[in-house]
Amino acid sequence: MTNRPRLRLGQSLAPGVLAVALFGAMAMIVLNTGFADEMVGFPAGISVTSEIGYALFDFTALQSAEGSIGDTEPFLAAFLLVAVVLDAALDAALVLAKRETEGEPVAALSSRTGATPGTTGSDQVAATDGSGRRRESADESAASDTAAESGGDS
Amino acid sequence: MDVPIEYFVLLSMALFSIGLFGILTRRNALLFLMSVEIMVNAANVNLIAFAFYHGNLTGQVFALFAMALAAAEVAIGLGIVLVLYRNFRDVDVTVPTTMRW
Amino acid sequence: MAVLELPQWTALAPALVFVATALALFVIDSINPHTRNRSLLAGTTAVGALAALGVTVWFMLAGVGTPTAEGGLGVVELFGGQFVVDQMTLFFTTVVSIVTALVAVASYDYMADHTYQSEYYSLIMLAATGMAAMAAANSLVTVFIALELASLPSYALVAILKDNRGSVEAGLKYFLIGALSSAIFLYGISLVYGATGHLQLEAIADNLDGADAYGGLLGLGILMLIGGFAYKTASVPFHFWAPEAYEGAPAPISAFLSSASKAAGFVIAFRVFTTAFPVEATTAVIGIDWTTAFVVLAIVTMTLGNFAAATQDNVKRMLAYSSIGHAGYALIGLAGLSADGGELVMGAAMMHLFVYGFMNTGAFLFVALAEYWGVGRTFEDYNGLARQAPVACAALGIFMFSLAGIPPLGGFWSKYILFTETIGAAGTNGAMLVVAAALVVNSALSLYYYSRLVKAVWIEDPIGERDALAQPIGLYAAIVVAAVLTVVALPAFGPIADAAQQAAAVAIG
Amino acid sequence: MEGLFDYAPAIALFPLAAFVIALAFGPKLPKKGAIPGIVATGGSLLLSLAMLAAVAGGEEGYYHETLFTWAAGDAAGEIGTDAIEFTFGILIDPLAALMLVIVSLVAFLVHVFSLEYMNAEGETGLPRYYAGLGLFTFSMLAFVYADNLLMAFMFFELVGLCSFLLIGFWFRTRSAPSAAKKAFLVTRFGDYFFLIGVVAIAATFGTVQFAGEDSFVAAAAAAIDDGGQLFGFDAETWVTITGLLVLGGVIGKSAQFPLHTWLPDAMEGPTTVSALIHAATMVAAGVYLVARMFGYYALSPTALAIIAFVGGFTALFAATMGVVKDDIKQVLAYSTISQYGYMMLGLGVGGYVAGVFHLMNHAFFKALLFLGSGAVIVLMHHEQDMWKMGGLKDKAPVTYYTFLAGALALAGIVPFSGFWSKDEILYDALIVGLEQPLIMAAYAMGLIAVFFTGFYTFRMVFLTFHGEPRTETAEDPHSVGWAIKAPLLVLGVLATVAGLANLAPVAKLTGAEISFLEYWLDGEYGGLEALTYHSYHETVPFEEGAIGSETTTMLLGAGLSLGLALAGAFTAHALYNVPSPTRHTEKLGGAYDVLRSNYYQDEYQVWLAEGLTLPVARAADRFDQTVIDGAVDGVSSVSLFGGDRVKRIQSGIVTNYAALLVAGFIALLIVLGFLGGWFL
Amino acid sequence: MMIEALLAVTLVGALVTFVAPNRIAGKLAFAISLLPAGLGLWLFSAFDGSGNALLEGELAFESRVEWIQIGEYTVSWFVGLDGISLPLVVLTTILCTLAIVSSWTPIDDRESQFYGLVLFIEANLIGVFAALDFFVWFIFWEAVLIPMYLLIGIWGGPRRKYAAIKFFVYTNVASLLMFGAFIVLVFSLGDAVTSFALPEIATAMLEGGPEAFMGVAGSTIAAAVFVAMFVGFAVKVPVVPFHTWLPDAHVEAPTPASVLLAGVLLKMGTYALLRFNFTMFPEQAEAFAVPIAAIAVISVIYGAMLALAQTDLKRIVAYSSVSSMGYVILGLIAYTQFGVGGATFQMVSHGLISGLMFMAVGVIYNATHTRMVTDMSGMADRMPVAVGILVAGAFGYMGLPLMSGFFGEYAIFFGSFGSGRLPYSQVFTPLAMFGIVIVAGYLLFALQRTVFGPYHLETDYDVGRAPLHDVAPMFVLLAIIIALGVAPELIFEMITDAVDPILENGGEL
Repeated sequence: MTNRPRLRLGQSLAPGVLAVALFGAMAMIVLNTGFADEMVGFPAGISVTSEIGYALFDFTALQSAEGSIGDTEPFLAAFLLVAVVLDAALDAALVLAKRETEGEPVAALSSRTGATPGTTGSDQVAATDGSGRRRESADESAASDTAAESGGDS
Repeated sequence: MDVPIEYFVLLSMALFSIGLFGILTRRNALLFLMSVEIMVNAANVNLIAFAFYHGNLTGQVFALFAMALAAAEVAIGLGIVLVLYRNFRDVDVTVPTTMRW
Repeated sequence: MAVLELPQWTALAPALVFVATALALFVIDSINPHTRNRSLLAGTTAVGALAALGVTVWFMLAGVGTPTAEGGLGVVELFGGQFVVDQMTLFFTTVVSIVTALVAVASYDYMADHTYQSEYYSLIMLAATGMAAMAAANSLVTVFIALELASLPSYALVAILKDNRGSVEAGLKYFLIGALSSAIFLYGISLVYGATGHLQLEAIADNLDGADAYGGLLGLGILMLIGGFAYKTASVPFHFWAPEAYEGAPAPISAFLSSASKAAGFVIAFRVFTTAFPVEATTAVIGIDWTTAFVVLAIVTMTLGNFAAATQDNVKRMLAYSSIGHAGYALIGLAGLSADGGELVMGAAMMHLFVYGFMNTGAFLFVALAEYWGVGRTFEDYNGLARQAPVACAALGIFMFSLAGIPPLGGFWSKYILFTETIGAAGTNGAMLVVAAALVVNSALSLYYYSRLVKAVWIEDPIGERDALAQPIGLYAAIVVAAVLTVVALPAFGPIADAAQQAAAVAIG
Repeated sequence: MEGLFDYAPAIALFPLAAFVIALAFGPKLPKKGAIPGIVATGGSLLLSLAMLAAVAGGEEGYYHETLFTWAAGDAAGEIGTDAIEFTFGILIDPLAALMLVIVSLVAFLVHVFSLEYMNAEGETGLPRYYAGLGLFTFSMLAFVYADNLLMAFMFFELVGLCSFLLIGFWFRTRSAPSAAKKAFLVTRFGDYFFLIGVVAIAATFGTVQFAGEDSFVAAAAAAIDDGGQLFGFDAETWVTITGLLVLGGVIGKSAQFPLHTWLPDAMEGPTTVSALIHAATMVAAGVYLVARMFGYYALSPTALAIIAFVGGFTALFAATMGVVKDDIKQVLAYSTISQYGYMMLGLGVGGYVAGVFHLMNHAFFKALLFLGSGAVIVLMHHEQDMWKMGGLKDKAPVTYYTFLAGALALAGIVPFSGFWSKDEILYDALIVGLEQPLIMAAYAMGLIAVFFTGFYTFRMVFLTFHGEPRTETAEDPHSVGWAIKAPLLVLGVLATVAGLANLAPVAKLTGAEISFLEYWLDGEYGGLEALTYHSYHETVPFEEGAIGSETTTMLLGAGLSLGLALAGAFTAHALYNVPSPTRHTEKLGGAYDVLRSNYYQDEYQVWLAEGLTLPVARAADRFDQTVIDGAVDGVSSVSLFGGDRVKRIQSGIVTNYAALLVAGFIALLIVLGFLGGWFL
Repeated sequence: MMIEALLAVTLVGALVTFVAPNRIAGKLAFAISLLPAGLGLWLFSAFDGSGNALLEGELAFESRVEWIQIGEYTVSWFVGLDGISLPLVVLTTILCTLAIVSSWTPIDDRESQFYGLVLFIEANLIGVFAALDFFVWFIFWEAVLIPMYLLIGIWGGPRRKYAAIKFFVYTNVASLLMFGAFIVLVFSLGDAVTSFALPEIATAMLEGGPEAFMGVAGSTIAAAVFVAMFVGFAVKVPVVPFHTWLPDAHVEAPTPASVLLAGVLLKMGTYALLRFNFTMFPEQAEAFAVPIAAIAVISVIYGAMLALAQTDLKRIVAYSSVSSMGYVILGLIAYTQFGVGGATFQMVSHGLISGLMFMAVGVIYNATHTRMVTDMSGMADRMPVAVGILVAGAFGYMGLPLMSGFFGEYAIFFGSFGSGRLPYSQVFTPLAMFGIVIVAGYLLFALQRTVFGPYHLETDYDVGRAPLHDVAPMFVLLAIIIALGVAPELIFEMITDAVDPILENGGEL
């Protein structure tokens, strides 16, 4: 049965006021700024998309006969950079999304956890488990068996 | 007769505030991502409007780049939500408070 | 003096070296996916970082970036003004490469047997590229994209310990606040574009006088830009992600974030606010001197960072708050700018970021070492470590006292020159005296919690029994190198100070 | 004769050498360090006699030499001097030569005496004892021939240290160290005023030299003549003030009225120490200092009057207390205080010769009495309570007769030395008193004290030597060897004969020049013109009256004092010279208790130290801990509490972060907006 | 060149001792410390300087090397000795050697670290007295804190952690305050000064004095800076309201550390007061003469009263240091040759005497393991030699003639009594002199209860004669004290030669 998304109201709406206040302030600013009443607009007859293309690769040489629109800045550097960004994003997303087959350790210092069962007294869990504020005894649940734990007091 | 620029700016500010409202009130991580998307698009509206206002294409080309980066961001966002779900069995952003003070 | 005349674009060599190493790591990963050969991976990464460091230092010595008037090879303008390579770029790239090298060497032990080691190192390299690009960015476009390039891999790096609750939670919060801040930053860029019609920093500066009608709009835009920089440098009010992120992330990554990405955040802030919005021109437009915003930010960040750190009982979280405190100190660099220059105060801030870079990395790497030993996380768990690991604890002592600014360590120079220049700047702008007072109060408080850690390690007796502590090569090497750098920074502070002050003069001039 | 003066430093250095030898090699020496002590003091005695001869024989008859510059610098003196030099130097003039002989003689005799008194009893720590004696003699001799006030002060304090060490010799007991501490602290309190005096004189006159043309006395006289202002006071009042400040030290050291309480407690030390230090030499240091700078005091009549009055009052005050004491050494202690009161009276009325004469005599007969009491104590196996003695007359004839000679001298019975000097003091006081009511009061008190002196002296003699032995130890006392008898005999002879030095009344009656001491101190045989008796006499501003002619007043005074002394002796004879005397003094009732507890001076001073200063100190300490320390800790706890509160805003929930982030942004926006005029 | 040699020898010695095995660390450290002691004495004999280092005096062993350029001010490594600093350097070397010898008995764990830290402190102390550039001086001034913190913290008594952190933060905050004040002064001197060299700043101060800075008139700035620096140094001296760290630090510190703390660290405060406040600010010193004199007198009397109320021997000696330092302040404010010269002499003499007293109390503590006056009595019975020296030291403290304490105090009293520039000096001096009575009171009171009387000890240790190597250093100190007492001209001549220039511009002789 579909559970239609219900708007969970209640105390969580209070912060919304901040957004409205921000909008009010920004609107005041806009009303106060003296915009020129008409737009400069683009010269007719030049296809904007081709201009975007030339600006993208800074091809002033291939510009069409009637010259470019305004003084658009070259974006070649941005283009190269965004390529690297997308590659990085892909790589990062894959790392996060990929499901490890059983037994592949993803915990830090995992070699240490296996190798030194002997370190009593201190939680040999992966070092950076955000061990919860309620500091139980030393044998706090190791992060690796996440199944049981329900996480922080929700 | 073109539409005066104030309307475009007000529209974009409204969109921006709606996105912000979404972030502040909803507790679902995916909705958080959607709200951020709205805020980015608000910025794009602004860019396009001002591009036309100033008569140069910088704004438009940059809007393209903004969209690309928004997409990259969402990709990683979804990755993070996936890992969140695997660990906390829930996508509610207010659940993980193991580290505070 | 350059032996061989290199083409113009090679000025971006450091960033290119980083990208090349990242791609090399991809190739290694594709040849042997999920490789466990950590020495190859960490080695390539470290070599890449050191190569970038080498190139940068070579450029600085060769005079790339120093204006021809002062006998340099001139400031290199690339891609039609989108990138610029000058003293400041090279100065911050050195910081980024040093920290990256240290983190890479440390991760050799820390991330041993981790499934996604190759991706881990490639993401570090990509983030480093982003930071190098940020150092060189000269237009809001390249700034934004470089910022994203630095942030996106960091989100993944923080959450890379996928089955560790802390790491995931840290990644989540870091991502959410990061996404929100980049959206605000983008909106700020659009408003600035709206007011000036340009995104290239010099172009914005030229169009400022034309934008006097849009005072409010430009002001709001600038404020949002400040928000974006505040997020990257973890300054109040955009700092909320920092404590969790640094505590939850793997320790080398916390070091990487709190040293390298903070420095990168500052370089774009310096770049944008000295090139695009010179003080007197912008004040004419937006009616208020933006340095007041930075004065407020600096004081609040310093105070919050130090006061919150004083009563922590988790060491890593204390270091996180102390890093926020140091962001406050660096903000003074911007708060002290004034109509007639003030490059000295910015130079002092840059010096501080340089020395802070390896002090702070060292401290976090010690925490990594402690996690490697599995001794626990709180001050009591650290009690009496010096009895078993005197060298590492001596290094920790050096880092702590240097962060506190006590001679005879490098941190002294950076803090006290910053203090001197703050008072110097107070000559013209009275608010700086309040900042100086805040600096005194906060560094006094920082003495307390830094020495608390030294007390725990050197003075207290261990609470439980502890068997011999292993000595991982990678972590030890990184910590010792960082300690040596901190100690050597005191006598060898001359060149650092000159480089920073020249860079600041060029950026403002 | 001139060459002899070059050996002057040796006088002091011999005992110093003895001190070092005793301290370093004492335990290994045969008599535990006694021999070097005896040899050293003997050497000093011979050299002092040589100095006496040199002063008498030499053509200008004095020796003033600066040995060593201690510190020099430029300092703006009040009278315009711009540099000052603090030096160690030697000044031997008739007065100093005389005192050198007295000190070294008594020291020598005491060293011989302690051979038997201390060594025989098998005392432990003897090297420390002899070292202390050596150091004491060194400092005393150096003090005697110091040529400037600062050097005098330095050795004045060193002498105080030695008295601390020697009183506390038997430190294992509880009472000796506390007596030593009390002695040092009371004298230190006096020295505090003395130091202010020294600093004031140095700062005013730019010099501290006693003699020579640049002495501070000459400078003071010059300042008074040209009537300038010194530190805001006119010259004479300033001289008086500084004089009285130095007098503070004198009163402390010579145990005069307010600061006398330490001397009776000082009897805790060995009797030989009491004999040397608390009878002959150290206590005399104060009076000797007044004599040494008498020119300075002569310039201010008020200072002299105060000295005289304090002297007179102390004489009577101490004498009354001596009457009720049962311990033989206590009686002698109070008698010393009283006798020094006389000397102060003598000097106070301008009777310079009389004062010095009584100083000399007293040194001999009081040393004799103390050594005698030491002998008695040895006889009585260390018993000091007179009511347990009696009848020792025939068991120790030598001790008895020497002790009797000393007693007669102390009481001031005619042929013995005590009479001549005490009578001369009273005579001088009388002739000045006739003109000055204050001095007359002092004279009266001095006169009454003669009666009490006679009484307690002979009470002591009768209780100890006469009557039936009251305990079995008194039956067969411990025998006494020659090391004790020899010094007693020497001092006995001196006590009887010393009077001949200055038979002033006889000289006046017969006109014969037999007042040798007067000529000696008057510079007949040599000495600095400024330091002679006649020059002092001219400066002393007191006129002298007379009853009838001068001789009648002299005879009247002498008769009166002799009569009183005899009366005192006779009453003691009547009450105590019976086979088994009873405690007559109890009959005094209330007065007895007051006298017994020394007019509650001790309680008052102990209360001042324990009752007042200690609680104030503890209150200061509590204040210091709570308020000042509290403030410091308060600051740190406030900042830590602040830190704890600030930490709380990091609640862990992302939406809160976003909300706070936006709130912060809006706040910044509104602030800048209003300042920048964005919203208008 | 010689000062660098001295510093190098001590620092290298410290490092060598750090790594030496614990067994031989004590003997090795002693051997090493003989070098600086020998060098110090050689410096003393070969001293050819004249006049005051800050007022165009001719320096001995001077060397100056440019180090760092901060804005238009150059910081240079500038060291040199004059009549004031040389005796203090010699005092430091001698006291450190003797402190090392006297710590052979009490220190029995982590000896190599202990001796390493002691030598490190010695290097810094020499640096403080020899440095003539403000930054170099400040580096040595602050660098003393870390080793002393660790010394008190690791080898201290029961409440050592509280005492260590209180000492650390208290003195550090004071130095920060003083640093800020001095920087304001340097900036307000404008272009009359182009470096941080103290002589240059002193001449600039005496000629023109500060112009307006931050809109505040030059004279008010000079007065404000004078007061701030006086307070900054007063904490170190310590002067009464700021003295509460001293007793805790002294009581909890191990004996050798408190010998150094009382012997030399207190002198840094008075030395700095002489070098900065009383050389550079003659008019302000005269303007504030009465309040400072009042503070000095209060310090003397109040300190002595506090000492009277203590029952712990070490606290008694600690509080008496407060009272002796009060004398020094009185001497300095008198501005006469005997006053200021006497104060400098008193610094050296108090260093020797309080060092001796602490060693003696330490020797007694080694045997009885208690310092409580109520716990023991009759120590003279069992430890005659050590007690003998303690009594001698106590009398030295009371200012017994023929010991150095007397000359120090007498010169100060004489100097301040006749001082033309201190109003009511005839009232202040006698009040201050009353201290000598109270000192005698509480010292004898303490001696009587602990040392004299029948033998009794609460703690069950059998007390025997103190070993030779504990007593030998005390004999050496006693010999020096008596030598200086009998012939103060040994160093007084040199001191007055260095003090005269200060008085010339300060007023009449």
